[in-house]
Amino acid sequence: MKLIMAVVKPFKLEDVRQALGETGVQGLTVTEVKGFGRQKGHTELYRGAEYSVDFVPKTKIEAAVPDALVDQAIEAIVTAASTGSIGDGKVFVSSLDHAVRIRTGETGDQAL
Amino acid sequence: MKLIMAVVKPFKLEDVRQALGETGVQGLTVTEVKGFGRQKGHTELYRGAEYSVDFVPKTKIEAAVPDALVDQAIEAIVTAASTGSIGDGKVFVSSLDHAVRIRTGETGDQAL
Amino acid sequence: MKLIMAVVKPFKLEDVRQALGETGVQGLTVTEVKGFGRQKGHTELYRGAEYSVDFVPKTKIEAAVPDALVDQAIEAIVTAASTGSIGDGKVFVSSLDHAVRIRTGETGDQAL
Amino acid sequence: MKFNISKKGLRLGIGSLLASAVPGIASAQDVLDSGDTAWMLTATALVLFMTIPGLSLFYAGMVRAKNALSVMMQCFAITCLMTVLWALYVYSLAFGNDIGGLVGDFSKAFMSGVGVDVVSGTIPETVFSIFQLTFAVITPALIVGAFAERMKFSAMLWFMTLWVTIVYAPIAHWVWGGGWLGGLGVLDFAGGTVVHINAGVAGLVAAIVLGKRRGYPRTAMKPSNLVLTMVGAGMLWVGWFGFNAGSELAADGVAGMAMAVTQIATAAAALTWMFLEWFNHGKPSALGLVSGAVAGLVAITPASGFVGPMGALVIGAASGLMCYLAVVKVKHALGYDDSLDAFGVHGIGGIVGAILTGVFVDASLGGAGLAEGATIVSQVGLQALGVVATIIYCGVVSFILLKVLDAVIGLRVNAEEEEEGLDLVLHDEQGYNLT
Amino acid sequence: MKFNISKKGLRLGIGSLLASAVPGIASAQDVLDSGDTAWMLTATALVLFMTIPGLSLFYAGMVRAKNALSVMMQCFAITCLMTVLWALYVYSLAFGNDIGGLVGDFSKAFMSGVGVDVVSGTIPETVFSIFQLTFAVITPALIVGAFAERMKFSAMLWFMTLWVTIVYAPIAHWVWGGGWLGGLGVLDFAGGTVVHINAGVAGLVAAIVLGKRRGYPRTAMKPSNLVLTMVGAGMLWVGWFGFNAGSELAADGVAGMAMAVTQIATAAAALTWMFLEWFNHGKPSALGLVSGAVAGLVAITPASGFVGPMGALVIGAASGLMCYLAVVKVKHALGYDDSLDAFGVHGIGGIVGAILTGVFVDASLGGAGLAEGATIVSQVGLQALGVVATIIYCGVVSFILLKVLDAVIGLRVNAEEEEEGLDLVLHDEQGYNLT
Amino acid sequence: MKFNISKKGLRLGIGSLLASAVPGIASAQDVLDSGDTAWMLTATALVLFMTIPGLSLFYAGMVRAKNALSVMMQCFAITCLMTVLWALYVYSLAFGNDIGGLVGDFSKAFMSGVGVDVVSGTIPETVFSIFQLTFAVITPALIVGAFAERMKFSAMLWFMTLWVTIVYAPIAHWVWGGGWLGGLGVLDFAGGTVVHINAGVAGLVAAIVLGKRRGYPRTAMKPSNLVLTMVGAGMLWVGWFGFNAGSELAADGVAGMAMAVTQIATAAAALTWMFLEWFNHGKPSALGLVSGAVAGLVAITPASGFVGPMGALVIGAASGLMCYLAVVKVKHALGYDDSLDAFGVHGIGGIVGAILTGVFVDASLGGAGLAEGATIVSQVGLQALGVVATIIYCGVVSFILLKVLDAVIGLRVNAEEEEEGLDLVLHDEQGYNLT
Ligand SMILES: Nc1ncnc2c1ncn2[C@@H]1O[C@H](COP(=O)(O)OP(=O)(O)O)[C@@H](O)[C@H]1O
Ligand SMILES: Nc1ncnc2c1ncn2[C@@H]1O[C@H](COP(=O)(O)OP(=O)(O)O)[C@@H](O)[C@H]1O
Ligand SMILES: Nc1ncnc2c1ncn2[C@@H]1O[C@H](COP(=O)(O)OP(=O)(O)O)[C@@H](O)[C@H]1O
Repeated sequence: MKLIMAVVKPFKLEDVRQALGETGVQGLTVTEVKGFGRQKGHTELYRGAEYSVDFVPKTKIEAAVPDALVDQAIEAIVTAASTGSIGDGKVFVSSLDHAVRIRTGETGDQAL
Repeated sequence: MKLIMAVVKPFKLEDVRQALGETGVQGLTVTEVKGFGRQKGHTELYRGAEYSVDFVPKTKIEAAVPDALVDQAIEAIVTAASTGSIGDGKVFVSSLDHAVRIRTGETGDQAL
Repeated sequence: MKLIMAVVKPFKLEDVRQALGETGVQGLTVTEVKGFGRQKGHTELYRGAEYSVDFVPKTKIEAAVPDALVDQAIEAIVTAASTGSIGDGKVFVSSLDHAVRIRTGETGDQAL
Repeated sequence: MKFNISKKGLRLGIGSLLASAVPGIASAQDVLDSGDTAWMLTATALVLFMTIPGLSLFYAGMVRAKNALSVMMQCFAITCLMTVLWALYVYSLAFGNDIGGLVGDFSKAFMSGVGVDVVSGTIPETVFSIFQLTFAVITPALIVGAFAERMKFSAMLWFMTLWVTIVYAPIAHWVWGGGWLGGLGVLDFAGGTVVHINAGVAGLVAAIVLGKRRGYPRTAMKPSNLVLTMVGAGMLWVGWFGFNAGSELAADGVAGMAMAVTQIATAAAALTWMFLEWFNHGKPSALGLVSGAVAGLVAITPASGFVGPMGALVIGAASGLMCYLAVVKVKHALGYDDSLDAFGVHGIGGIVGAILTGVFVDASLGGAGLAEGATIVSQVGLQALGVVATIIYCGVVSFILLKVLDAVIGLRVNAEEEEEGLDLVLHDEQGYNLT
Repeated sequence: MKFNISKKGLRLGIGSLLASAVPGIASAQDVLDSGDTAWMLTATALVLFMTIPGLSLFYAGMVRAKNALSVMMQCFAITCLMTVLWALYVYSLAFGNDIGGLVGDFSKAFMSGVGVDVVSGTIPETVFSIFQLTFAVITPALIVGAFAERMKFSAMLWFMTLWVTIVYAPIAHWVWGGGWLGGLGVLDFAGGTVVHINAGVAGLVAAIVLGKRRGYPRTAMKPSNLVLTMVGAGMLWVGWFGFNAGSELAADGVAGMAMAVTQIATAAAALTWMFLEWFNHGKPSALGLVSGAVAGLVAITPASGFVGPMGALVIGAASGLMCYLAVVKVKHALGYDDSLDAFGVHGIGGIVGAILTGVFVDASLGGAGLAEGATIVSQVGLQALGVVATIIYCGVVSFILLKVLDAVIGLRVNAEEEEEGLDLVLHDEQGYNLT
Repeated sequence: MKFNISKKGLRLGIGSLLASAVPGIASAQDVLDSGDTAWMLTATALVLFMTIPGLSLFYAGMVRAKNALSVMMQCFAITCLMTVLWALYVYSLAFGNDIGGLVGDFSKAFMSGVGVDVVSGTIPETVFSIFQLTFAVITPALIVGAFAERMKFSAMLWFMTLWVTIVYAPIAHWVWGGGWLGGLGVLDFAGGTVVHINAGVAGLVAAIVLGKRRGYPRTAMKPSNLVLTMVGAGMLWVGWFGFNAGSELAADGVAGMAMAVTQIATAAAALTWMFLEWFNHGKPSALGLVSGAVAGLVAITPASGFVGPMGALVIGAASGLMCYLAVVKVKHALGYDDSLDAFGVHGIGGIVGAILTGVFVDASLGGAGLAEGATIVSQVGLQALGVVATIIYCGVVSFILLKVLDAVIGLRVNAEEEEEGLDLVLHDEQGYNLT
């Protein structure tokens, strides 16, 4: 099993979810995050005090998938999340040792 | 060392924290997330515009634990977080290469 | 490639970002989290109902870095985030199998 | 001994047995005064302002975020429902021709006879009627605090419809409409019994009949937005000037004094609660401070046209103390779940105010003076009678209404719905979508 | 047949052809009444309160968080801009000496002649002028709802400057300033045509000219803070007492009745919308309830000095129904993007109210009575004339203004800016930084 | 040359040396007017509304979320504390019998003699007293903005208690209570010196004595909730009608003009600030717009009963400019940390208004007219005297009070507490629990 973690533009969440669904990924967990990278942030001004904000809002999607699905899933995310402009985000993949579905106690790929 | 990541129903956080504490896990980090899976979401209506929301609020708990504690910790989480109904969540385990306690610079199991 | 995950005091975020930047880390992703550990929380009181809150606000920083940079990056984080008082936080490191930059499709260290 | 020269007093025939001289009965000698009318138009707006947005903010900030809209919706829907019922028949039940000192008849149903030219005292009867309506709006809205976060919206609508008809209208009639309590000389300038004890007792009964919220008191139920609660409290205070000084039905010296004592009692009660909490708990809280303010506003309500500034100071302090004890100590000891302390603040504050009105009305204590032949002791007795009558009648009837409704349609959402929150479950909406 | 005894009616010369007897024309026999003045000072504050903070909260809560400040900023800037323009020349265009029934002259430009001692009717002309200004403030602010979340701030300022000059001032003059519509006997007590139809139609035109928001209707555009929308709705309701009862320009029986019918119609409309939604969708929503309330407030506006309580009940219910259909059914069917339903609520509600005023003004239906010689049918005809004239003039001129501005400076932010949100893009600010 | 015919002017004996004719001194010929009383009851409610919830929202939105409740709590506690002190002795110090032009005696302590029937001018003295109280409430509350986010609550209570006694009461007496400044003919209609310069200077001194917030100006200290700040600004504007037009103590032509000029100056100042920022920074901000509005409200305060519409336009624009410079340029250059710009807006705006009152009061500039024998130059000199006297007295005494308190109990929370936020540390509460 692998854990895929993708950081994408927030308004792409729905597209990514659908694309993943089509590859057979059944569940995922989403977090609102702030990203720092090449994409530039913005300036805020409050009564003459200027703040430059380097962080931009991003959405992090985590999905645990069986090894067999990993490549397809990555492909699906990249296609769905891409706009071609800076800040589209990243996909990171790491290995999972173990997974359990709390309700049933099922483990391994069964649990996903 | 392993990193345990559990996604549970928000109102179960306190129970899980206690259960983990009893197994000897001393620290954890909690994130509010939105989950997508089998549990169905809800509908919202604003002046005739109907939105169906598939995401449900979940709480993500991350705890780094020494290898010796992993099984007990998983067991504790599963027991504490279970309600038996759809959406109880998952536990995922991955390996940690390294851990440091910032305050002291301690590393490895000492750092947890 | 490694994924570094650091949990630090919120007001240290800016320092850590700068320190990481100086080591050559180009991007990172930040999440607001609540931490539980040795640092004690606080009490809240509402019309005679007393709640003790054990969680303290923390900031989680995730950065994927090439293997060559890992030690420097950890060092940078620890130095920048340290105040010497309880609750300074942790750094955890795990291995990444794979990374993709969505915009370009670049993979591996190129993607970071 | 000087007697209270309030225009309202004269009109209501307080201290006399001329129960026929009630407001709403236009008589030939009534002439409209533009200044009095100006103030009463304003006072009406101020009292409506107390409920929407004032009270609804005060309450919405104290519940959990998932129920914030539901309490606002309840306050707003009550405002609308009471308005329509008032125009149809409730005004008449409260202020129509007296039937045996108990209730009004249907002579004013459908606002019949309340025309453009009809003057009551020195103001148009339309204004008198809508001013009184705003009291019939806020009273049920106050009850919402007691059963917040668990009652079905439909059951709430049914309950309020029946309650305003069978409980509120008669009690308003007893005190202000020419009924038996007013006739006996019970003093309630702006609604200590009619509004606050009434709402507080109905709330207590509802809290008990519905039962505790799931997880209470073990689970943390933190107020979602105390910033808004503070705003609501400020609005309540400001609007209360209309409530109390407006109850004089004129812009005169009594109205002025009513405003002054309202201000003073409120401040005294707020500081009392704040220092008690500081002393007992070690820190003063914002919620404590404003809870005290509301306690003071409640307690000065029945007294506002009758007492002087120093009487107000004492009434405020007493109310701050008693409500603090009720909310912070007694409630937790007894274990019932009055979610937002409708009884602890409005019930207890109303009782403290009603009783002490009988004391500080005395001219020697700076008040407007007791009625001919009355003593402090006799007046306090009368006041206690008013309190007890209200508690018993309201308590019993509210209990029966709730039990019947529970049997017929059910009062409470189920456990899962309560967990998810009333906003989504009952209204398909969320209060906050800030991210 | 009894004729309406409103002071305003007399002053405006409704039903007569004495178009010279318009307010703002101080005459020797005008004597200041402190009660009327007190009420009008208050009413002015209440109507300003409707826009800031009332309407700006109502709107800010309905847009997405990234645009919350932008709508508040627009409402606030409009308030400031209209005030300055009003003092410079718009007051004079609306209420200066009549030119051919179409517009005022420049005799009152720079507030000339509006001195401390100048009395209009029974109130200072300063107060009359500022009271009227608050109407010229809220009307453009209402339009903001239609093009929210996508219009450039600069283009908005230009549009409003031109619009108040070429559209609002003349129409206000037609109805209230001695112009042709008032002269014909069209009844619009507090601004059904001048304010609401006018704003609604301009909004509809703007929504169409600017085009839909990106992603509408596919993307979820959830209201960011319905709690604040509820607060804003409450404030609108309270402030509306100043709007309607203030339009009598005196504290008298007509003002009292205007307040009463405002309360009743609003409640009826809110409940109507709520029950329609409950029936159609299965649940009643808070946003639906308050949308209905605003619909009722709008519809009773033209009628408020003319109808009785039961007429108000019908007008409210009719408006709740028609606006519900317009917003929930028709808008989605036609597919235009009137972001916050400026047309659906203010345009439709205004039309319903304007027409029904012609019905319920009849004395046999509880109203103030038709003018000598008029029948319900003839009056409804006149009312329809007022509606149609407003729709055509406002629609055509607004369309031309917007098209010209679009060509010259551009009306809309670009796609990327719209995605990021107007608060950051246009104002370098964020509405909420709560964590 | 026409002289100002303000009732207040007559009553205050401006331009005469009849310092005995101060308000609060009931005389046989005083007769209550219901219209004036109606307006003053309303105005009192409006000014209270400025502080709670108005100012507390304005401030709470500008601080970081962790301190939002603390500033609201301070505003609310000040309201309560000032009320009790006022009733006990501060009213008497300000408006009791004059002692040497410097302060009042204790003749009105415990509100003695302020009975139901006592009329001052044309209104009950109770109303006069509570109206004045609302000024004594908002003045200290304004100071809160200067030391926000770092002062101990206990120290704040001590400071305000002493400050209202030793600074506010005497200065109010000097100007309005029959004291030397009013006697000399210094014009301050509604509190430019007494309220705004006074609060601004005390705030500046407090900001300097307490020192900067940790991390200022390097760390980003973003306003937590500008949506609420906009709401607060709207409430301040609306409530200010009570402040300025209420200061006439009557519903007459002067009150009407005061309302008109308030509206105009505010709009002019807001637009000035907005365009300056647009020009200098490239974008107009919502916070800038409302900051300008408050600057205009402040500056027109002393002038409001004396100047005409076009004078108001100039005063507003001048104030917008000067306050913009003070807040955006000078403050950052000098480096002190006046957290929410109590000095930059209220101090500077008050000075601009006080001085320009001396100019635009001239009848040739549309004003009410200078006193017999005065010229613009002489009047500006007098105004400057008032400004300087206030700055010196307030500055010196505030400094001493703060230094003494710092030595005795300490003014500031420690660094760790400041980091955690005052809400949790001082009050065991959080403003927002939205998730
Ligand atoms: N090395 C990294 N580790 C973790 N997150 C990263 C890293 N680099 C980028 N990110 C995340 O990806 C987002 C997009 O990166 P950015 O450099 O702005 O553009 P691009 O995706 O086009 O390369 C960032 O906002 C951040 O959240
Ligand atoms: N493959 C997955 N990867 C990541 N998170 C998942 C995955 N599947 C489920 N989750 C998380 O677990 C939660 C519960 O899953 P769900 O399918 O609704 O019910 P159950 O836990 O009973 O299987 C989801 O809301 C989601 O947050
Ligand atoms: N075993 C752990 N797994 C995950 N997060 C941890 C763990 N231990 C501590 N943390 C995180 O680190 C933070 C700091 O830990 P704490 O024990 O309070 O102090 P210190 O960092 O000085 O050891 C916690 O608030 C929590 O977020």
